[in-house]
Amino acid sequence: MNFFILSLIKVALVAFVLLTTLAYLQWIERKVIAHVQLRVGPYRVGPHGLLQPLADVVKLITKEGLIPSHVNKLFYLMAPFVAVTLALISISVIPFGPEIKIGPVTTWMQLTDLRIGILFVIAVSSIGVYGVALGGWASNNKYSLLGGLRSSAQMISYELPLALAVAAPLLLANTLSFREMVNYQSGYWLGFIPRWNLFPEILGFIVFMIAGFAETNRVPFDLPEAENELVAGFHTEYSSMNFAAFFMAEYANMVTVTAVATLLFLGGWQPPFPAPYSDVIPILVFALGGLVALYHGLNPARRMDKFTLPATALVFLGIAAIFGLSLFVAPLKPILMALFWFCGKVLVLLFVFIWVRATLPRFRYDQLMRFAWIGLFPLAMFNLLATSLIVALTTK
Amino acid sequence: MTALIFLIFAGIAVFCGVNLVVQTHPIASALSLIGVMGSLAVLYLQLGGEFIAAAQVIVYAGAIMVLFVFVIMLLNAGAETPTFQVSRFVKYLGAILLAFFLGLISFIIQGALPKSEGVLFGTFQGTALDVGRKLFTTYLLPFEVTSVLILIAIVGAIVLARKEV
Amino acid sequence: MNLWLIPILPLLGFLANGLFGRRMPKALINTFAVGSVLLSFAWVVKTLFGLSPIESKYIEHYFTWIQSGMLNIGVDFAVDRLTAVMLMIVTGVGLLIHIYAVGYMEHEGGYYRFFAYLNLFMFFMLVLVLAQNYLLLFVGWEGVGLCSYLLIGFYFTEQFATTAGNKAFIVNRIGDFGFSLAVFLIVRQFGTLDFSKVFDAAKGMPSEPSIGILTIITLLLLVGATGKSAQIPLYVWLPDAMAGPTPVSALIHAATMVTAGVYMTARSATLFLKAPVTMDTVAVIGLATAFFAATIGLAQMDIKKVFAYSTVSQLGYMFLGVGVGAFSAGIWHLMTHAFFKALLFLGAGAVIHGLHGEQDLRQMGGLFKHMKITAITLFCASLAISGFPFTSGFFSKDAILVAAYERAPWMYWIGVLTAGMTAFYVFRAWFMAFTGEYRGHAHPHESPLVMTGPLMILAILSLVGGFINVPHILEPMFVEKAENQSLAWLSAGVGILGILLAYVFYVAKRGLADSFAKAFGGLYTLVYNKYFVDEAYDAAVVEPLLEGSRTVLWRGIDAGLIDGTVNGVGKRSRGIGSILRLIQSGNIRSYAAWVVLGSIVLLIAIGFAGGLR
Amino acid sequence: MVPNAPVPLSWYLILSAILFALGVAGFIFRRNIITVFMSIELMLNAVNLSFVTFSYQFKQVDGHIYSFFVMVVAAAEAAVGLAIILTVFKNRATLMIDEVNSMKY
Repeated sequence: MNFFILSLIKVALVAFVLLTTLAYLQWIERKVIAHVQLRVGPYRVGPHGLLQPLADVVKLITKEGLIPSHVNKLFYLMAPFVAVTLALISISVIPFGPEIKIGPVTTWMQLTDLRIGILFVIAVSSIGVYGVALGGWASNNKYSLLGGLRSSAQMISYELPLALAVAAPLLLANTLSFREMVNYQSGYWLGFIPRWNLFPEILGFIVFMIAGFAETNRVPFDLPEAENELVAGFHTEYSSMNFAAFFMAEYANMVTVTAVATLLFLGGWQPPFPAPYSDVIPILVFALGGLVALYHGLNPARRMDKFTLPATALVFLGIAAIFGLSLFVAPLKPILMALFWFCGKVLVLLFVFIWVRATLPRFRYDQLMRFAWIGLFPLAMFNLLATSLIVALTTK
Repeated sequence: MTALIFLIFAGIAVFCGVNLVVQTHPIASALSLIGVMGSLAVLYLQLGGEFIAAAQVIVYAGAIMVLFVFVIMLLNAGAETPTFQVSRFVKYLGAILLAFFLGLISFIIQGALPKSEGVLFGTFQGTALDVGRKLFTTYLLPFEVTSVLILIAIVGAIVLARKEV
Repeated sequence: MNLWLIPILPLLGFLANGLFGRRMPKALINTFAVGSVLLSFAWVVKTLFGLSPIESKYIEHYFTWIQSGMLNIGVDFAVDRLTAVMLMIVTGVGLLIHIYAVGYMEHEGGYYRFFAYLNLFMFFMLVLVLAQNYLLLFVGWEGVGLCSYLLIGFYFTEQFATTAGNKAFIVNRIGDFGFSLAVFLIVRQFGTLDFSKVFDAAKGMPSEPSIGILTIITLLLLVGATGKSAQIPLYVWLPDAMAGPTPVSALIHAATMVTAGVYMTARSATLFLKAPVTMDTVAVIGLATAFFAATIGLAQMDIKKVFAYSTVSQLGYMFLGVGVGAFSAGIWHLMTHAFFKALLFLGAGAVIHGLHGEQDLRQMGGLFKHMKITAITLFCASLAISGFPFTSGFFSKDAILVAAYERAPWMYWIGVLTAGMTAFYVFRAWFMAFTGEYRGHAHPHESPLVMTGPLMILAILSLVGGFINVPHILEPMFVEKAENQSLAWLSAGVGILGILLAYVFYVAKRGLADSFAKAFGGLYTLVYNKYFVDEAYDAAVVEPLLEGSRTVLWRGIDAGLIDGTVNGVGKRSRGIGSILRLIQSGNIRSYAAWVVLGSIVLLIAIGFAGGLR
Repeated sequence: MVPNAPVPLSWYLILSAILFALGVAGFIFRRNIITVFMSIELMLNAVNLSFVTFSYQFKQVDGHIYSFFVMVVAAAEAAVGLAIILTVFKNRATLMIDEVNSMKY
């Protein structure tokens, strides 16, 4: 199994999983925001709106992508392309699990590991600005130009605190590759507290998350495509597939940011408790999920629930059984465990993203910029200095 | 493998370079410059300059060129209208002359350099660790001086570009 | 025996008068000036008696003045018989002249200044005499030159005084130039300047038949001597030096300074003996000067000029003596000359003082009854100088003439002829001044005792001086020449003949002199105008020098060359600037082109210079 | 040229020379200030390439550090240069080099 075929398989697997999660992320976001605002969210298309993302994709593809005449055609088309590609590139560096053996092949649950992995991600995110900037400029109207400028200015300003926040854990782990970073975070203090960077770098984590919000133009900082002020910001002129591209780019960025956050601060695929106890938790979680769904299925609030809820309960219990089974099947256990913990952490952080979008109001532009340079940047700098002081004093 | 990658990205770099000079609209030349920088980053990786490749992308493509794109967008500079129409003959002559000149230079460089061994990806890794160690030991003074330089540049830029209140 | 006290006392006198003279009354100035010389004289006497039979040289070293490489020059004084004689002359005659000057300078302006310079002169002369190496001697040598300049130019308000001062100083400098070259050669040859070391080394060297290193050194020393002691080529300054007050002429230009040359020659006798060529030149120069000056003296009308030329002539005698090897005779004549020449000058001073500044012999006459003492003392001096038997002049001059005869008979006969002339012009002056009726219109009066006192002492000395047998005193240093009585009497006879002739010309037949003058018209005017030597020097040296520096140096080089280049550079750079200005076209692209062009040229240059490997 | 064979070092330098020549051409022939400015950045990049090439040849990291400093200086220069361009545009409302020639003699 030479290198090409193996990496092709891995790429296909990761691409499929990533694209579906992007689509369903859209669904999760709409359901969560709806339930936060005490409304139901999409539930017509498919059970509980599960097929809604599919419907959206079909809509966007079939819609007629009209290209306005006054637009600078080349850059107009290039902008969404650039935004999407750059957003998706950085997934290639992110490790999902430890080294695993499947049959004759032993490989890492990771597309590739660069010795400068973290720098690579930062580099890609810093180039991401061009997609937005060009989009704004190419569509050749005042609002999109202003939107493009503001969002790129915002992304640049928050790139600095992001980089500084990332630098702090680097000092601790003294490495630039994700794999070594996660290995550094294995092991436990006092037996049960996991050695995650989160605990020594709590300030770094907060700054990283906030900068992450800004980097992906998410709610508190999503002024540029705020509907009420700038119509749709830089992607006002875009229709169908290009518009979908920008949307997908945004969610891909979100996933990237959360993945990097888990790898740097939450110990990647390291379970929070030592091995024997942590193996049980996935089983418990899915079993619990299945029972809840079963209980609601038995006294349904709505007509269709009688059938859909028991079905989900069945799925959840099945997964719990698989996890239980994997305890005994040696090769399977590390894969499932790693995947469970990694995806669990990422989903938690995504939930935070969506949760923040549902609750926090929007920043005004000057508040946003001032917060970056006067609030976040000094904090990140202070955190970096503190960490480097501790590192300098402790290491010989 | 290395040669293939070199040929590809060298081709891209040269193409973007020519594009930069030939294009009338500044935004086009800005993007072609970014193309050059990207391909150079790859070549740096080949030459073992990991940290420099990342730095190139982050600093050059990610920060400086953004400044350029910003200024071009803000000033909304139109395409350059060539004031003097250079006759077609002169263009070709210029091209030939340029080609000859480059040939001469490559011959000289070829002659000048000792028959050193070729470049293979991975033979020399200038990791961030080595660069960092050397940067903060032997090159500490230039490091501090450049930081002062940047400070001066920042202050200068602000003062120059500030709107007269 | 701390010899240093001898020169230091006059120096203290100089400092006292020089610094505070303005505010001190005349009496206090006198005590300081005369007192210091008196004490110095007393100390000389004490030391000479202390050392009494000065068999060997007594040296005292004070401190090392110059220590560089192998050259080591110390400030050290030495006394031997020669120095003893010189010390006695300098301090003794100096003291008398100081006393006389008190009276003479009574109502002259700048009283303290005069005595300050006089004391300074005494200090330098004593340093010169006591010096134990050439450099210290040279210090004294220069010092006396300076003081003579200051004192000649004492009446600095008068034009002729200042020009005379300049002339004296410049001519002396020429002589000093020769002297310093000699000193350099001595250093190169012997590696030291100390007299004893140099002479010991010189003794070992063979005497040089033709021009050798020693001959050159001695010739250069001779040049210095001629400058200082006013011999043939460089004597022109002495007659003009009469512009200074008379005591100055007496002290400096008769007794002490002018004899420095002779003393130096005597001091470096061992060097001169090794160079017979130089000895002959010294003798010839001496004789020529003596004869030449004597002829000029015949026709002078100014009393001080007559005595000035007589000094030059007598110095010629001394050099003749030294030249023929009779060093002791030369020194002897130096001593006796100091006595009677000082007396002659002081007497003349008394006469001028009496006539309130009148110096022309034609305005004098018949002063005998007004100034008896001056007349008599001057008469004794005249007898001495003309070599009247048993006077001091007789002994010393004949010793020289006898030695000259041994060397070469023709020298003796010219010497005798000059002696005759000397006698003639001295008595001519005496008769014109003191006999006949008074032709001037001032009313002469006798000088006060403070002036006539020294005159009387000097008169006694000039009559009796001859019996101080100097050759006998200097016997251990210089071999003594045999005495030859017949020649001595012959020259004395010629002297008396000269006196009678003068009597006939100026007393018996008063008109005879004038008729003679008319008879030899051309010759007379030639002699009267001092053979137009001054005019010749002016034409030959001074004018071309001044003219040359004005046209060639000032106009040619300074204005033309230097200013030319400076202004030229300025103009040229402005020209280039205006050309370069065109490059600033304001067009950024042209700048860019220039930048690229420059770098390409640079690259090519490096390529060729470095050479592509 | 088997794709996997090592690339002779001189090729990188030749590429650097070509890029530099292009930069110089742009620097001289273009009239828009920003484009001129960008061709200068191109020249700087060409220099960086030769730095890294030589550091590869001598197997030392110094070349990287030099190119790092070149980047820093280029950043500072870009900042100030663009500020100047802005002010020039504000005062002269033009970006054409030839119209900005008041520094005449």
